Amino acid sequence: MSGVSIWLPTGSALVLFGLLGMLLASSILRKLLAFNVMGSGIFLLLLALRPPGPDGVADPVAQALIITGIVIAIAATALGVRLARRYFELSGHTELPEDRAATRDD
Amino acid sequence: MLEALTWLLLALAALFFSAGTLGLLRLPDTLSRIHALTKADNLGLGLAALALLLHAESWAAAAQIGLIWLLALAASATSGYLIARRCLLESHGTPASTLGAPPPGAPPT
Amino acid sequence: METLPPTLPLALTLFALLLVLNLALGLLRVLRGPGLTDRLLAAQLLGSTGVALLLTLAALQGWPSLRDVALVFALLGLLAAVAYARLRAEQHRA
Amino acid sequence: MNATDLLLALALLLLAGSALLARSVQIASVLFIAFGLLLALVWVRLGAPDVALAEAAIGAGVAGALLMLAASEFESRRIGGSRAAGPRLPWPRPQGWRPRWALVLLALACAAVLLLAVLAIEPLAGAATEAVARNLPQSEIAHPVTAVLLSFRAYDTLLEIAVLLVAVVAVQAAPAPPQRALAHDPVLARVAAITVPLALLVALYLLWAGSSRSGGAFQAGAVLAGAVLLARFASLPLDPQSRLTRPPVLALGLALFILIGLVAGALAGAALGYPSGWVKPLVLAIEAALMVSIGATLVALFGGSKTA
Repeated sequence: MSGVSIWLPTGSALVLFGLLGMLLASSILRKLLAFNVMGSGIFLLLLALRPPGPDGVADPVAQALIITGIVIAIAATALGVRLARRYFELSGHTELPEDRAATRDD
Repeated sequence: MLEALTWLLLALAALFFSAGTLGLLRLPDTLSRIHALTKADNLGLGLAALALLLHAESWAAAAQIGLIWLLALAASATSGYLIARRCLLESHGTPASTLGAPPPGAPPT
Repeated sequence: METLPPTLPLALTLFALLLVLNLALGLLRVLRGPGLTDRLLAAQLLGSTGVALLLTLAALQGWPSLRDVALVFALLGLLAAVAYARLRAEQHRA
Repeated sequence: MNATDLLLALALLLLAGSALLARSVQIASVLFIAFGLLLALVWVRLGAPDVALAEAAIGAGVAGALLMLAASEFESRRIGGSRAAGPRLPWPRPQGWRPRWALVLLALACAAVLLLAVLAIEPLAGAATEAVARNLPQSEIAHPVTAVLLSFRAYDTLLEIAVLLVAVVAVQAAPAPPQRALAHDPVLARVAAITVPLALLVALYLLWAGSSRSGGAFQAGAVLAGAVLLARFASLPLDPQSRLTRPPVLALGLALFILIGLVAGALAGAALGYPSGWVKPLVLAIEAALMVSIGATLVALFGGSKTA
């Protein structure tokens, strides 16, 4: 039990990093990356709450949920990246107007 | 006998992996780091794969280990080549339009 | 597992621990850079050490699926390097 | 093994943090790839090889390459092509650093609440595992995760495929930025000519393995996409992506899933059920269609088919 519980703070910290990244980073791509980090944190929490049984194999339901989540996350990321590319194409900017006032990032 | 051989192979593999990592950390420039990494790591992986091959539970498993090693070898060699190439192009400022063209004087393929 | 010689699990465990240590040290280079190239190189180290680690664990724990993960590691490691090299080429030309 | 866990966890956090703080987005995406690889090892450590397969193929492979591509494109087509020579900071520069402490505090509070909440939950070791194991013989699928994905919770998977289809329709609605053809690299082309067929074989193998152990349509689809992307980067003369990303291929998985779900479900007496004795071929058929569709979807999401 204690071996698994390391992953609860780790997952929470990943969620924190992701949140900070999504709130503070100005570049859209960085926000997408932070979104993925946050998702990974959530997945980690999900699996850490279902520690492996005696045979060492993790909960199949949690595994299936996470696999579904990974695939959805890549779809959302790809959509975001495409929109960011289109936005860059049209405006020449890599960050949204409300973030642009703050600074130039890349 | 088999056991001693396994220990020996694993020890050698560990040595090569550590050498590769050490090289990656300590060598002064990128190209020599590529050199350290691609050579030492592939050898380490090969030795480890050989050690595990001795104890594979079936022929299929043995074949898979062999395939993984070959694939890792190809991947490492190719990426080493690609990365080194980019690195050279960038440091010498060679126009990138020559990228992919055979070097001057190379025999036509 | 029962066919393994008695001291083999110990050897494999030691080897796995050493690989994890290597991995952690290699991460220093990923973090320190300095350039993009060095980081990618270190990520490649992560890939090949990961392959070795997965193969070792597959034998140690008797999970054949871990070898499949190693296979995917080996394949996808190439993709990252190729993407890097090709796209940087693009960038240079522009 | 606890020290190993600690080391892995610290390394993971360090990588995530430095990916978010990296000097440029390109570096950030390389760090993200390393993060994905390490996370895959963590999944293995937590006893989830299926997730590790998906993470290695999708998280580290496809997502990393996707971010790297976009970052490279932004970098290369930046107006003027050159940037200020001074050191660039990852976060907003000091003068632009608006007082965002409220946001930081908010995020910290959220994370703290989350941590307290998950610490309060009693970890349920093996509750669902037992339920799945009990019903596994009835589902006639040997691998628990595949049974959950395609039998016990098939609705989830069906809707997931629908979401993927929606995403790809949305992506294709935005016109793809023009891409220049890549230069031919003889070494790369030769290696890719061997690796790409091998990767296709691995995809089929993972699909087949999914019926008895880790693997299945998602992982196979991701490897398939990786193979096609590799072919594209190596500019192999074959051009599979333009045919692969046509609408019928993209919709194949969803269509077949619904069709089999309805027809076989009518025979079995429940939607998305399978008549006994037919489970294995039907599931394999669905998974094969899903693999092709997922692979095509990932390729389409990656860059669209309209490469110049």
